[in-house]
Amino acid sequence: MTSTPISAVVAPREPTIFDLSRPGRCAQAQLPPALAADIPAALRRRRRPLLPEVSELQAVRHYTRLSQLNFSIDTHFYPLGSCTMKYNPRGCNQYAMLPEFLGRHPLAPAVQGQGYLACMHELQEMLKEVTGMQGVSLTPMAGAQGEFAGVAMIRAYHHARGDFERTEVIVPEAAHGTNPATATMCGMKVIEIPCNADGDCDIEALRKVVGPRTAGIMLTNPSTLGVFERHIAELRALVHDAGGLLYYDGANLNAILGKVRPGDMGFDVIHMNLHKTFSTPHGGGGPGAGAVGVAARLLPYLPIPVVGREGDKYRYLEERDLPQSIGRLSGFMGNAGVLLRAYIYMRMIGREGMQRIGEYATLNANYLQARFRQEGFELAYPSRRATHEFILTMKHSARDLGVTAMDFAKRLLDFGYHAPTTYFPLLVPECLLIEPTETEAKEALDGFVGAMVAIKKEAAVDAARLKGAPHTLPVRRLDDVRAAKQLDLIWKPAA
Amino acid sequence: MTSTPISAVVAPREPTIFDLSRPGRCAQAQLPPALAADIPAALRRRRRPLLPEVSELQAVRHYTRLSQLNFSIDTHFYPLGSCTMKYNPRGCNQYAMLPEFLGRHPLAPAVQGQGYLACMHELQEMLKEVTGMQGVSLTPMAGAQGEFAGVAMIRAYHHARGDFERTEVIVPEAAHGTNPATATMCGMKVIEIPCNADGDCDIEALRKVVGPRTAGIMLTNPSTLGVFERHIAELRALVHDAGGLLYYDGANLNAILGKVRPGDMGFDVIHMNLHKTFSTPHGGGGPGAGAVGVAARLLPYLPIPVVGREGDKYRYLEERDLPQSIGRLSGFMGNAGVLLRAYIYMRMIGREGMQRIGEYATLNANYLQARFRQEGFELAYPSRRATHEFILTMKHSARDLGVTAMDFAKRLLDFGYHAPTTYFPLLVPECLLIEPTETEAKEALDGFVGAMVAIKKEAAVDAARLKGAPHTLPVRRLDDVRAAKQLDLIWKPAA
Amino acid sequence: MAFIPHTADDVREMLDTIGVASIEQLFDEIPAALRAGPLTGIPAALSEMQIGRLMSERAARDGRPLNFIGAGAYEHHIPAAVWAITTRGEIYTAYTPYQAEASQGTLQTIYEYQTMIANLTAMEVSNASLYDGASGLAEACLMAVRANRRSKAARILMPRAVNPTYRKCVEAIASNQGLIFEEVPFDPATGQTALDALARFEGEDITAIVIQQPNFFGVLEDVDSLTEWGHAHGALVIAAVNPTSLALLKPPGEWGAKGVDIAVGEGQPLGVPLCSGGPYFGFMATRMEHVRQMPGRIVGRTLDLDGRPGFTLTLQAREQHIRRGKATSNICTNQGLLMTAATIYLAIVGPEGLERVASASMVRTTELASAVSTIPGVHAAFSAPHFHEVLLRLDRPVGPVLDELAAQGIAGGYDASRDYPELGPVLLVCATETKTCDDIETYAKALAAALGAPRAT
Amino acid sequence: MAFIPHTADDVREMLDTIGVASIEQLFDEIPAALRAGPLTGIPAALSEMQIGRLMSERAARDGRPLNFIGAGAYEHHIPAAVWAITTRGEIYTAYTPYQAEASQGTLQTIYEYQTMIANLTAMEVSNASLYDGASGLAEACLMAVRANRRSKAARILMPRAVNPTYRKCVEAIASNQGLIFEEVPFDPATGQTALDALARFEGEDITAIVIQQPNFFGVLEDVDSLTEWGHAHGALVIAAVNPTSLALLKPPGEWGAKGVDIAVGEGQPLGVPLCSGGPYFGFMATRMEHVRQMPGRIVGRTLDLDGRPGFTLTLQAREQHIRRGKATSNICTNQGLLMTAATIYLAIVGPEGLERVASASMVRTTELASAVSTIPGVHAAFSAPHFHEVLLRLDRPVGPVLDELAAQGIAGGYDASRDYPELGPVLLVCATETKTCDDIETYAKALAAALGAPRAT
Ligand SMILES: Cc1ncc(COP(=O)(O)O)c(C=O)c1O
Ligand SMILES: Cc1ncc(COP(=O)(O)O)c(C=O)c1O
Repeated sequence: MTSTPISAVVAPREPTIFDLSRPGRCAQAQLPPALAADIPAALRRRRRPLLPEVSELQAVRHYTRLSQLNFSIDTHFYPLGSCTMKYNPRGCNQYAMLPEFLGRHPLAPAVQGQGYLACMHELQEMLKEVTGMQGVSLTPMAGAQGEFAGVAMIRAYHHARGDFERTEVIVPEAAHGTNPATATMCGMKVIEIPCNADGDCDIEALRKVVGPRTAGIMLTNPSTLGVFERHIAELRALVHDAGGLLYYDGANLNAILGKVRPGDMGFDVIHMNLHKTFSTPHGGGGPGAGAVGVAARLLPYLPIPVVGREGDKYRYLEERDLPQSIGRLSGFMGNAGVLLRAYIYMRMIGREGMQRIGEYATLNANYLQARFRQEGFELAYPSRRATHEFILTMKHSARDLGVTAMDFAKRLLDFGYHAPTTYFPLLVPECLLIEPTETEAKEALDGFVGAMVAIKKEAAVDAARLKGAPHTLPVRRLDDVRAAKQLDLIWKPAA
Repeated sequence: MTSTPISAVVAPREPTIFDLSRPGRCAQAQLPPALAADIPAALRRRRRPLLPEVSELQAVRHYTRLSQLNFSIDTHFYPLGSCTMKYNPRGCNQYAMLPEFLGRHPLAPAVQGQGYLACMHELQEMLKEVTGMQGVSLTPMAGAQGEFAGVAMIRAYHHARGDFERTEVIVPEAAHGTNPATATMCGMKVIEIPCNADGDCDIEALRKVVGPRTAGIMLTNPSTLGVFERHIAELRALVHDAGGLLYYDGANLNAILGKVRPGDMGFDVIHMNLHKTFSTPHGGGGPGAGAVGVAARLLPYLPIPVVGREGDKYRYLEERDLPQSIGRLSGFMGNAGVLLRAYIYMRMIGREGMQRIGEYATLNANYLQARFRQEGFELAYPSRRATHEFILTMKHSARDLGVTAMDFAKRLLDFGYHAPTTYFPLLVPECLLIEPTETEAKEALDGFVGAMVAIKKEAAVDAARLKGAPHTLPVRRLDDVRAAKQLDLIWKPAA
Repeated sequence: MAFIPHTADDVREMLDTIGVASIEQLFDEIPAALRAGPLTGIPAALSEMQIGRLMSERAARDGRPLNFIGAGAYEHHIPAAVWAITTRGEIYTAYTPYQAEASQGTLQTIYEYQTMIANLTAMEVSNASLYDGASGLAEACLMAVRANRRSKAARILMPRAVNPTYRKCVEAIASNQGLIFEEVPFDPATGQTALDALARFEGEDITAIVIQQPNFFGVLEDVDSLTEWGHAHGALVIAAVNPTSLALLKPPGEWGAKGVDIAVGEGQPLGVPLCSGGPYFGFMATRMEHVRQMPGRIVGRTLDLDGRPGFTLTLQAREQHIRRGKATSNICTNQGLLMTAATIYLAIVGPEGLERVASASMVRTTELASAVSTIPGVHAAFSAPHFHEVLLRLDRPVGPVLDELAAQGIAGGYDASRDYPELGPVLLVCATETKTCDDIETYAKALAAALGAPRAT
Repeated sequence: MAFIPHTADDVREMLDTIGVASIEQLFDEIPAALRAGPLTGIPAALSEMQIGRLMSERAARDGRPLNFIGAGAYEHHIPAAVWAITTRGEIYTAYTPYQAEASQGTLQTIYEYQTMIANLTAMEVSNASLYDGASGLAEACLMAVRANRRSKAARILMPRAVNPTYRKCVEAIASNQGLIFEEVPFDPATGQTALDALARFEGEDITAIVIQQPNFFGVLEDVDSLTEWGHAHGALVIAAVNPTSLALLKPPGEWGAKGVDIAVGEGQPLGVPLCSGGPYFGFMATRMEHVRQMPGRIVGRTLDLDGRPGFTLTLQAREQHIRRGKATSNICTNQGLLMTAATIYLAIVGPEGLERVASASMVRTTELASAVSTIPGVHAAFSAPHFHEVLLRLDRPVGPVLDELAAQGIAGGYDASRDYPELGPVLLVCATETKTCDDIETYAKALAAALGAPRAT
């Protein structure tokens, strides 16, 4: 008797929605009445767009099945460093999606939005409190746009003082890619400075580049190296003395909530990733929310709208209220629904919770770091405490066995763990940036260490299995080079 | 190099929630304030119940992962005969779950429920229209309870006329198990009659048993053999002439919607499975809703409450309104939320849609039947049209190859199809009862036939593979005998 | 065509394959005389958008009153995660796990549920749900008749303090099989079932006795004595319990010397929305010795062909699809989705959370009782300790008072004088953990106003 | 501890493993001088129940007005399935698909989305979303500067009829890089961008021209002529389009002889709720020749080790995490969830549904315009054909009229005189397929009443 291979009958990968489409099929219950619109012939579309023609069931089944192909917080431990993949409380979603909130038009009069605006105003106040800043604008739609707002405010500040020479932004080499990209978008020149062997900024290098052209410095703290920058006082003095301002990339705020406040430390501006620290959903790539907080001297430049309060009435502060504002960064006021989720989360966490988050995120990271040390893994900064995250380097395994950080990452998927961030920050070779977050239980951390240990053993005896990983996912390792060379970016009907 | 088997690292089956539990862990955001209740010592619980102590993330992740282990309409073709596994429109769920509906207490005064009651009254009216009956009660909570209400009404009817001798209920042998079970629950004696080779009731057999002890007959039409009973007129005459009433098991109403109406055909009472024909969710086993419709002579006996209308006001009709009612079958008025979903579905389908459902359900079943015939499968009733479902028998494959209907069913799972109903009705050997429903596209049907053909081929060359199926699911074939012999019904902590 | 995917081409090909000219021809076996006309009474189809608007308008008509009604259905906070998960397609649109291998999610959830119910009630086994609490009690009575082999009478003692709707429902269902229910009165002072009234059944054949804890008045019964009496007289003991209360109260498995025989109850308080009365679910637990008499589905853990654990329906020989007319019940479709919600609810709140829900509800109701007790003409009807409901005696008919409260957006309680005319005007009120001190104050003010009575403070 | 699972035992074991005595010690690298005090300004924690109640109260304060505002965000019916699926945990709680093999669901969805956007706009490629329509237009302008190698000027023609907020946003973002925007006036009679006003740019270095279709007034532009003018003058053409309108209107890829170079727009109308302005998403499509200048993520189909197809992020060398200061944009997190909703929306409504949404919206707005045209003092401001918005000229200031409508539960339109003082009191109104004839009648009556004008009928 011959045996058909089992893999041949594993449910096939899901076809595209276009493969499921048949001319003339449609989800009738979703059609509004057929009314004839009168459009001048020259402006009329000639051929219907090629959109899927499927039944409602087909659409539901298709996207349900596709969703099952994902790893996510709700299904897997997801220690993606720098991304703070913590539990997204379902209550935040439920209450942000109350019909009144969903149905409110952004330009509806303020009287029809006092409930919503009250939440936004309180959110601004809470963010001021946790950062120690003097003013907050909620409008930036993600971290990168928050950075943009920050650098644009720095620029506006200098310009307002008649200082047009400050065209340089200093960025430590460990910075997230958005920092230099943002500086460029703001028309600034990026000046990189190195970090030292312990992960702190190289103060001597900073001293060399700082000067009258310095608009400011963008500092991520805890840095992307997973350590707390210990020279903030020197750094601040150097930059402020030179007339530059200090930008705080607060994407890693989770680690320091309630422990230090950027405002107290003398920073002039900060952006926060509400989708990280304040646990709004990551949605397969977004949305985010990148609220900015500023010190007093940058208040006039905050992006609009900002929510103002007069007595017990709330309204947007706009052009006439903030004439020096850097302006508008979105069509309305940013990712309102994300802000609602952050607001709900912060209220549920409350004062004490806000303090605990950083503590337990730090505990989890340090515990994992300690466990990895015990198991003989190599830490990028062995002399340092972990913050909310830390870095392993696989450089020895890469050199000795040809098994790279990428191979570990892919093999982890087979064990049911999402991989840490790989090859970031760029300056640590073969690195894995691991951020467990405070919402994971000890057992999940132990399981993860167990998987890494098993993979390390496997690397010694069966490197090929790692290089071929993953083996148990809907696809095996994908050919990225082919993807970039033979671009196939949209579905086309078979010729 | 040794190679670890891949299956060893497939994500393990999900542990139980109790395995995840740790003393003292809890989902704090879900706790109401701690208040000290004053309970007499003798009535106080001594030990806390052993309930899971997990974080909210753990609970969410656990049940999300568990859900992924299921086949369902939203993920798979699910041709489970007699169950009408059609698409459950998401709109029905969304609008039935509006906060006002969810929050309404069942005993709230009618003034605080006019919206809800209006829906229920209209639902009653629509069900009267599709069945041709004179009155409807929505209160039974599933088909079986609808049957109970029906037989109890028949009993009450005879008793009210002083006729206490009618203690027998005639049930064709092809009937669903709930029919005889219901008759017993109503204190009746079950008299079985056979079906003939074409699947119709054996009228001669009926003639022999019908008489002064006959309370009624319970007829499923289309019968569970997947055919339309052709002798309804004779059957009705026989039973009515003998003083018995006719009960219509309307679980298979989907097939005949808009084609025939049980009321027109002379039936005295019908139950409908709203969770089948009217597409409310099956929820992994329920809830259902088993509304009953009655002819004029049974109106006084309808189970309460029924929704009444006076002008533009609605209220429940209760004991004082229907003093002869068989009474109450639930704590309030049955599965209200299910009824809302059925109401929404019926309004979305509308008059024309109501007619189309039966047509396309029948088209799909007959197409599948024709395709199976082409592919050399054996039909249980080859001379008959399929209704919304039909039966294949695997008796030859069982005899010649030792490959049973069960083996086909289990192997289908590997191909990504839920199995048809197996071994029901009991009187067709090695049967598969297949109900595709109208919401499946032709491609799904073709794919299903393709899988069955592939399995049939496999049966000839590799019967062992079928007997070992499924191979690709979270578990392989389960030992039911062991389950019943070594009862393990609740989780216990390791000793 | 709403929810029908067929294109004209599909239909043509399918008809060709079948070998008929039209869909109509597929119905040619139906005798012409039986054919129906068009369904003119059904309104034309609405799009999802239209029905959405209609339902929103209807919902708005119902409003969102501040609710103080209990009487068998209780407003508790439901964590958002419960229904976010319960309505996932894989749960919402699956059916009874007939194909165990393709339903491990549902089956394991049921196994976990069975464990939770067994642990909550301190019983040995649980089924996978019944329709609701009321019909569950009927099933328990029928089961007791089967399980109590020593009794021939099919005679069950039913306290008058048991939820009146439950009593009606049990009657409607079980009387068909000839069961006889004997009413046991309550003590008019305490509201507890009158132990001394049992004397009249001394020496008779009693099949079972029902004990509801708390009883319909929210009053705590002397469950130990009642249980002992039942067992001493050869009766099985059936407990009908509020599951939330079991976080604080002695579980039925520990009543008396050896615990009750069957425990049932309304599962709604465990994560199921009020929703005008359903869908809810009934739970039932029993001792292992009676498991084969239990109605409803049961899941067991077993092994697969590779020796790995998995879950499957078991003891199906009790059920209608196997045993037909001899089954333990006719139940088939049960309340799986609600049971799933309850399982997730219990997992999320845990033992600590359930205890807090129970005690906060109890305390709030006490606060409510004391707030209204200052209103002239309002008195607590009974003296025994309460769980989270209390019966108030008013000095005038309850109906108009409730109407008055309704007009102020308050669902003010249940008019129990309908069921207990002997008590005069009595109002059953309930406050759960969802009620704040302000809510209670609002209620007390509104009640005082409705009674035209200035509150003494 | 809310959302923190650690038991006291866990903490002890973990600290032991680390080798510290307390959690506090883990922060010992932070210089003491920098340490913060307690966060007294943050209120104490609320339970989910409490925040739920608070949010419901706040939502109730906002109410549910009957909405006739458009002005860049449009109320359309969203099929229930869209968000039921979009909020599934596997979608809602995943992140950017860096690990392609563990993110095929997200990646394939993006690939399907890219296809839909490319087909809708009749362009060759699409990215995986930008923040919103306004910032998307800014990105398009920056991209045009990179892509138009022949132009040195970084000078962009921006019609005054383009959404004023878009113009402000583009200015705020792009002016930092020195882009110059030249305003092109509109014809005060038709409301269309004045073609003859372009004459003054004849012979100058123009990098790109922006065309919004329909423009802010809902007016349909002569897109062919504008496109031709742009291309004839060496400018790239940037289209800002309403995606719903593309079901009926000539897509940007077919404007003029060879279509536009970059098409962007606000994706909100495709299944995204209004929600006070976000989260929405911006879409962007372009020609293949410009793909390497496009900002944002892009997904491609490729093969795996076994030669089977799969999806992955591609052309990442454009992005900040690879190219850093030289990236096409700083965008990282985008609007994945909304793009997913839009993909599901488009799959469900399909080409037929989208066409019906568009035409019903157009017809309803025409009906609205004609209903209010009978009110004395109300006139259509422009003569050119409209899509689903129309600018009304009133005989008195708009603000108080809107206040009056708000008091009657109507969100009555957008006061465009704020942005176009030269037009006097003008009100931009919109009716979509969600509005019935009754709604329009309600609006007309309320408007007439607000204007104190009896309607001539
Ligand atoms: C350190 C750091 N800075 C900035 C960002 C950019 O934030 P966003 O992705 O929200 O634009 C990130 C997020 O990935 C980050 O980790
Ligand atoms: C023919 C028939 N009758 C009755 C029933 C019983 O319905 P329910 O499961 O809702 O109790 C069913 C459902 O399985 C059925 O198919």
